[in-house]
Amino acid sequence: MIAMSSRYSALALARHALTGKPWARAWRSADPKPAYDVVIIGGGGHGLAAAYYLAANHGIQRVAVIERAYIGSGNVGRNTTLVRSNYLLDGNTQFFEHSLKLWEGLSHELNFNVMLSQRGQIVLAHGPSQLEVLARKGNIMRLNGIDAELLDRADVMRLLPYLDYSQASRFPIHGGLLQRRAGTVRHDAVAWGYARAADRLGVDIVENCEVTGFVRDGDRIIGIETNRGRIAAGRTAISVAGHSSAVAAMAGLKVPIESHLLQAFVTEPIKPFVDHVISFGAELFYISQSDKGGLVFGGHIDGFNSYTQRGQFPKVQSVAECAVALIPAISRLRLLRHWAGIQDMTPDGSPFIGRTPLRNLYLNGGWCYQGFKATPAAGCCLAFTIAHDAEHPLARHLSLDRFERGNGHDEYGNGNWTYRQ
Amino acid sequence: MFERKPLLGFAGDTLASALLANGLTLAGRSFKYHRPRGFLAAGVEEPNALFTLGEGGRTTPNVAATTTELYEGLVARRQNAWPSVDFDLGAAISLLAPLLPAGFYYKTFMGPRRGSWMWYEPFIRRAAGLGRARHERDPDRYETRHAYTDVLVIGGGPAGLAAARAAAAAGAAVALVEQDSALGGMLLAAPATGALEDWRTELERAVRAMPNVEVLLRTTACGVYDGNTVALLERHDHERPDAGLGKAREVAVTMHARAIIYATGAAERPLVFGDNDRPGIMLASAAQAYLNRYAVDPGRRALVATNNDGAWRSAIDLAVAGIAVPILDQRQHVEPALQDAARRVGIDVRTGALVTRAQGRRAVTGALVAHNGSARVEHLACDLLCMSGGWSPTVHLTSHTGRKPVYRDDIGAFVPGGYAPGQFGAGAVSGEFALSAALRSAAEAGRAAAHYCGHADPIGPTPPPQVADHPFTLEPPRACPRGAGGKAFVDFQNDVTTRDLALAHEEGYAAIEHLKRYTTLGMGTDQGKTSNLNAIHLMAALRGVGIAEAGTTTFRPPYTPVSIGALAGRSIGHHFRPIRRSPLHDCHIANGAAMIDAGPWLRPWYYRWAGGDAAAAYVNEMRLVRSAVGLADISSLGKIDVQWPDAAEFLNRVYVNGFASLPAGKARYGVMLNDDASVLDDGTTARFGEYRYFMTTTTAQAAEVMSWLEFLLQTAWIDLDVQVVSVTDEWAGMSIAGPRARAALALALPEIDAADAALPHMGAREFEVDGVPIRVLRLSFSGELAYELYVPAGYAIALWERLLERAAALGIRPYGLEALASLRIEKGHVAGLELDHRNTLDDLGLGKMAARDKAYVGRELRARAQLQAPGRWSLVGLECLEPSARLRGGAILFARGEALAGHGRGYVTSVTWSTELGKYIALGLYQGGLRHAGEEIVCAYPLKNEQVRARIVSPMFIDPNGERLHV
Amino acid sequence: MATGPTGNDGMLRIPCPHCGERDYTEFRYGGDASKIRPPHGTADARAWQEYVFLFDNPKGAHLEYWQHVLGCRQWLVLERDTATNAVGKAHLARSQGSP
Amino acid sequence: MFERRSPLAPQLAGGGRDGADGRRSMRIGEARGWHLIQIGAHRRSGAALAAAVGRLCGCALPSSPRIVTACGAHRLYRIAADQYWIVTHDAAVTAALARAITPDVGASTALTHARVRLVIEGAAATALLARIVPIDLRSAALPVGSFAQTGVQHACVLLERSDAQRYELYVLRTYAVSTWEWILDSAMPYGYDVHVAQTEQ
Ligand SMILES: Cc1cc2nc3c(=O)[nH]c(=O)nc-3n(C[C@H](O)[C@H](O)[C@H](O)COP(=O)(O)OP(=O)(O)OC[C@H]3O[C@@H](n4cnc5c(N)ncnc54)[C@H](O)[C@@H]3O)c2cc1C
Ligand SMILES: NC(=O)c1ccc[n+]([C@@H]2O[C@H](COP(=O)([O-])OP(=O)(O)OC[C@H]3O[C@@H](n4cnc5c(N)ncnc54)[C@H](O)[C@@H]3O)[C@@H](O)[C@H]2O)c1
Ligand SMILES: Cc1cc2nc3c(=O)[nH]c(=O)nc-3n(C[C@H](O)[C@H](O)[C@H](O)COP(=O)(O)O)c2cc1C
Ligand SMILES: [Zn+2]
Repeated sequence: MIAMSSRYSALALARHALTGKPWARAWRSADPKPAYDVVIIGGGGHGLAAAYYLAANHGIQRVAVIERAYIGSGNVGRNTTLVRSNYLLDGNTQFFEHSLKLWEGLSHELNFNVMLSQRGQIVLAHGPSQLEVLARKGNIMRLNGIDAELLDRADVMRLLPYLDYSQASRFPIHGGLLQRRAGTVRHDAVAWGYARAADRLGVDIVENCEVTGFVRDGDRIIGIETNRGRIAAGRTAISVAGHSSAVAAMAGLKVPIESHLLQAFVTEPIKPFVDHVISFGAELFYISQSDKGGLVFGGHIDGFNSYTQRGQFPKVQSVAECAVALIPAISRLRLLRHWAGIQDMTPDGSPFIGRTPLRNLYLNGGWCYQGFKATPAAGCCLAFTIAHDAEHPLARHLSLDRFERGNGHDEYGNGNWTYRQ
Repeated sequence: MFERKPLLGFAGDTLASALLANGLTLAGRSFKYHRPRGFLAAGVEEPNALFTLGEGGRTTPNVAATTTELYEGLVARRQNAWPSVDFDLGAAISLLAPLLPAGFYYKTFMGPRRGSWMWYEPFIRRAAGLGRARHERDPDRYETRHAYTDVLVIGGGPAGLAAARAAAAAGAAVALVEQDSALGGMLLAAPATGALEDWRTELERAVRAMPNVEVLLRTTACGVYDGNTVALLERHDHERPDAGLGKAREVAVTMHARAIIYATGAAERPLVFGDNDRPGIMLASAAQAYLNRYAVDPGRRALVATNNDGAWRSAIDLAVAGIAVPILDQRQHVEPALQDAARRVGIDVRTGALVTRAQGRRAVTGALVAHNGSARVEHLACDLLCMSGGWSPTVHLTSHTGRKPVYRDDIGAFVPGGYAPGQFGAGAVSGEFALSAALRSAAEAGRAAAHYCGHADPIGPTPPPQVADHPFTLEPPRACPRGAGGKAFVDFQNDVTTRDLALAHEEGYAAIEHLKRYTTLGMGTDQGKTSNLNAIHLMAALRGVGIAEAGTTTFRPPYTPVSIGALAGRSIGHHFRPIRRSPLHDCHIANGAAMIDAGPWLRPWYYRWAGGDAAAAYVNEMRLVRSAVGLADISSLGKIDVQWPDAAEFLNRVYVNGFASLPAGKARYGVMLNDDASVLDDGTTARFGEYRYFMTTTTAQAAEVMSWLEFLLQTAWIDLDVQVVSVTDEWAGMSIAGPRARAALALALPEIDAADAALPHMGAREFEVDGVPIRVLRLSFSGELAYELYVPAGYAIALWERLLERAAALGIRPYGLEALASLRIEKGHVAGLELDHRNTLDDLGLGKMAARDKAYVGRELRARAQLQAPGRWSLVGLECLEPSARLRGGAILFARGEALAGHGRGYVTSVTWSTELGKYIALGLYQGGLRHAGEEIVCAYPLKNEQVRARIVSPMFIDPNGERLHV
Repeated sequence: MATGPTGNDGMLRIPCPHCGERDYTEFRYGGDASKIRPPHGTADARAWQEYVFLFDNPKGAHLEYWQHVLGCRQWLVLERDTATNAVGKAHLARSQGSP
Repeated sequence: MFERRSPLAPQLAGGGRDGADGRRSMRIGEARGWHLIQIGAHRRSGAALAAAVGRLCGCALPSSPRIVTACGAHRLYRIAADQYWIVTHDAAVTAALARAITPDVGASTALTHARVRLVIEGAAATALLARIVPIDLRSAALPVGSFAQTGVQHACVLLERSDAQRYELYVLRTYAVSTWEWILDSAMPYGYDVHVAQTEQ
């Protein structure tokens, strides 16, 4: 799909090294045109993927991705990069497995190494009943053709010898659930890889262009207003991660979303130390090691609505406590940087992909903690929805009106959070 | 010890100065190309000289030698090289450099097959990473604490000292933090004797003498957070931390300041020219610091290359110390006074001279110098090349709360883009590079900060410094001419060169954030302290835009890396989270209980009297309860005292079932919903008096329920006069259950009339025994005749012991959580695994409880279509049909003969061996629920390749009519 | 935003009307306080849906509930700017009237 | 007779330990023999409650949310707008209050057993507390005779400063052992003696 001349390969690297021939731009820096068939708001992983799939799968190429800053400036470039398909609920299991399958072919498809590292994710259980809950999930995975292994304490000790198995540990490790195909993906590469591939198919990637409003004709959206002028659009999709409410509000829509801060952390780079993705069972905490060598970890949201994109210190401390509780040796390692992303949170923890009450306006948002792993599938489903003005079969359960019907999709069993954090 | 060889240094030395004093200039190997590297800086900005310190569990990788204070017994090793830094095979990678430009990995390692990256990745991972960490437990102690002050001054340079003094003089309480081991900042690099040093000492003495100033050395302000909250890291490595004595290695301080003064100074930048990374090439200010502060000759034959006035000071000091110094200033025009001053000390002054390339490999041996307006390239020999590309104010902290720094042309650097309320800048950080101006700004900041805290009147002005200083000028850095050869490093630690910048530009990664992410520039342990600004300058030039437009990347905490141990403090091991213990805890231990975590609680899982492990013990405990009488601790239940006239109405609103008519002396089981109709909790509430109720909640939801009730009363139903008080800690609870429960009570507590008439099923009464109130609720979770006894917690052990002792003849013994949970399964009572927020009242078979004739929380949304749909999964009982197999929690249910794939028709929630029925039984949810009663189904557990046949039955496995409750 | 009762602009230090200014970690967050809960017994499913599931989620001034769980246990209504985290005034939720 | 037990009974056996400098710069212990009742007024009963308290305790209800009202054997704390704690070592008073505070007067809840009262005193007491509570302990913010409700290790606590270097903490009973161990751990660098005060007020 990508012209030979600009293909990436070891050979191409050698050729460029020897000849000094310049590389092509990864994507053109496009100025907005007056009109497009489809405009996608938000140059994150999802928006770029949707643009790519619109062009690649549906042959729609008069497409623009409108990004207010630089592509990848949102959560796709600041998340903890976990991908997995260990999901329990009907709908989710298939959706995330579809996503993982797409990840497995993505570097080839995009001709851009997104560094999918299937190093395996282990979710820990700290007591028998927690292990039963994991077992239920593992069984569902197996029944859906997804790899899953139940681990007892001895298995976990063999795989992760550096966890705290001592008497001192507050929440002893009882066992876990392993998905070997789960792992990490290089976050920035996802944005760039999709952008480059979409660009090659004619998609305009417009950076530094902020959407400020919608152009409406009755109950139909026919374009957007931006700080670089009005752009007419046959169909428009909102895919702006933590800002879904704000952009939807420009169209007069109120959505079941709050914006919260989620922090992420990285240590100084060290030689290989943690070879899996590990999820603590006692609290929300997960850790893996980036290819560059930093231990990357994260925890819970900070716990109050905010658009500040920076976290608070108490959360830094409680996340560090989890880190040491899990891996005592990490105490000696040093935190290099921590940052935050603005994340849509929904009442049931599940996202929305689909149509909105306004015609020709589509929403992909509400991704909570899980949008990165969903990127290929979300892009794929959003593209389908835009192309067919219909929900993708894999995303039917993610409709915007599900709460009206009582169809909440609470994967984690956390319950509604109207008054609690 | 340095690499197993002893090394001598002086007090006050850093590892870097000691190594330099010992003639060691090769500090390590670079990240990617394994190039030999020396010491670039003398402080926190050091990108190269990273060492691994300590041994065993104290191994700490990636520590900058320039910030490591020497102490007796320090063990240090160089890293990222094999077999050694002096002879590093990894250096061969340099030969491949052209193949490995920035981001090369995005372009390759994709073949031959899908997933091939998994083959390459281990090599990349091993090559990446700097030092090696150990898996051993860190033996050191860390602490955290909170501190409050009026004015926090960050930085103990001249500006910080002056600001602290001014603020304190105005009456404010001041905390002054300095990351270094000494106060003085840049002045520490000035000659160790002379007027300036005298003035500094005097200022330091004056500040330290003020009673309202607290000086914290070796304390770094790592991050500034909302609310003028600053995270500080106090370090004590130099004091030989000793966990056994309680001496912490590091303390993370949460400092709550009214006002903050940033006096964080500025850091010098390198120049960018070919092979500018050779050992022996260092920042001019660093050379000056090694010379003056540490009395180490960083070289014998120096060259000073600069584009600004700052480095002239360094050159003069070097010359005065007898080190030959030509100074090469790229500017054609340099202040004549400065030139004269330099010439006076014998410096060979050359203006319009640009270093284009360094020479030497493992140490610098010289430089090629181009002269303005001439094609001539001169070669100058040296063993020390000092460079200065200008000064970057340390704007990291001021940026942490989201204020982007702004560019100032006159100093060629970014300064804070404003300050949050109550925050002020002083000295070099605000772009005041001349000492006198820095001090003026500091005095002003000090006064303003004190004023902000409500201290108005300065006691007296700070004496002005008697120091000569120069206005500061600079020429923006120039890109080194193309074709000069060598690699010109911009980011030393991550081996990012000008070629990488050009490549990023060519490929469109030209936005400053894309540049960073594509090349990893500024992402190392030094966070680009020496590289960011050069990169911005160079990229702006490539793009042909102004520097302000190019912008900076985002500064994030921590300012310098922080041990994760320090952040965790004492919240480690069993202190990770507090443990909640029942008032009966000590009894359980004495009674041989195996304890288990239940949220924050530790609860008795099973007792060793009944068996050696849970599986063996719980069935014996069940048998005891079914056949005789057992005693269980239920103190962890949430308990809420509900009082006042509107209490009945209140309860009637929060429970789905009616409570308005609950008479005094009775208890009732109730279920609460959330607004969205999901089940919040279940429990019983007893009425003890006209206006007094005693509510119990589940252990898990106790805090949630309490907050929820308060929320409703304080925000929505403020017209209701109801008081709720948590009494979970006041009352201990125990359940005495079994056919002999009444007999046991009669033996142990004859004062209590537990006759059926006095205390019928669901009866609730208060008694007093020996002056101690005891609340008795005749409720049963197990299905047997049972009483819940509540007693003020201090008497719990006495009551428990009395019950066990006096009823011993009836065979009474304690039983644990596992048996408690199993007994209720036999009775079909739902609990934690069923109440998982996804299941509705109706799913749990409790729909009938909901009153039709009154409103209750969650009623409206409960009526939503999907929640009432016929095919929902609802509560069933399951009995195992295979004698040799067991049911398992988490098994997935399928109809008989159906293909075992997908999500099935339900799942098993809770399983037990039924002592009554002699088989495994379970609760589960199944599509259509009890409409399928009697059907045989399959419980699939593919994780263990198991399929077990079971039958759907009523979840009330035993005594469906509740006869046992009424014995 | 207005300054808190302590005269500090008190970002994420919450001025509890009862206990004084405290770290936000002593509190439990309760979400948007500008929404009006339908009166008990309101038999209008639509109203409940909007109340429970829909949010303005503004970037800017926000009225929100916090409970001082480690202090006086009172639910407060706090003014905070979600774009800056700057904290304004707080009043007890049960004392009616806006801050 | 039922024996009343402190959850710290086993903990209080140990005699303390030396700090890093070989000294013991604090006493940490439990004060026993007191009673706690929480009383509250509803919207219309403020005056009646005040009257009842005046009659039985001989003092007015405190109006300050921070200053402890000490009167005779009783100490009164205003813990929320219309909620008070009365701590006394006169059990008759709590019993009388419980009787006197009928629903038209307010409500009372016995909480004697719900809390454990720890006493920390000595030169390092303030430094130790800075390690375990997040509040401002400077004497302007927490003067002698005042109190604050705050958290230790995520559990609520009422902290009273009864002297410049003396603090009393009412911690939740079920967390008491955990809190106790936490405090001793935090006190390691300073050294401490452990003591029990039977009827200390
Ligand atoms: C710290 C953190 C860790 C996470 N960890 C994981 C994880 O491990 N695994 C996982 O699966 N998920 C994770 N997530 C979630 C995941 O990152 C997000 O759900 C996902 O990236 C969201 O989709 P996106 O990539 O399209 O969003 P983004 O990258 O945020 O894209 C949205 C884009 O919209 C743009 N935009 C916003 N408003 C406008 C406007 N008005 N006009 C134009 N453009 C606009 C933004 O600038 C942004 O670039 C994490 C999130 C965070 C914050
Ligand atoms: N001539 C030049 O080119 C030039 C350039 C810049 C500065 N200066 C000189 O520098 C001096 C400026 O004084 P100043 O006080 O502003 O700066 P300074 O550099 O002397 O002091 C800043 C101090 O802050 C400390 N610090 C920085 N960040 C910290 C943190 N996060 N936590 C704790 N400590 C931290 C540093 O260790 C340092 O001691 C003047 O003497 C001025 O003349 C000269
Ligand atoms: C998986 C991952 C690994 C990261 N590793 C590093 C790192 O090694 N060094 C670093 O400085 N930043 C690292 N970052 C953080 C980024 O520098 C940056 O903070 C993050 O992308 C958020 O952007 P912002 O800080 O510009 O808002 C990493 C980020 C992610 C998502
Ligand atoms: Zn309060």
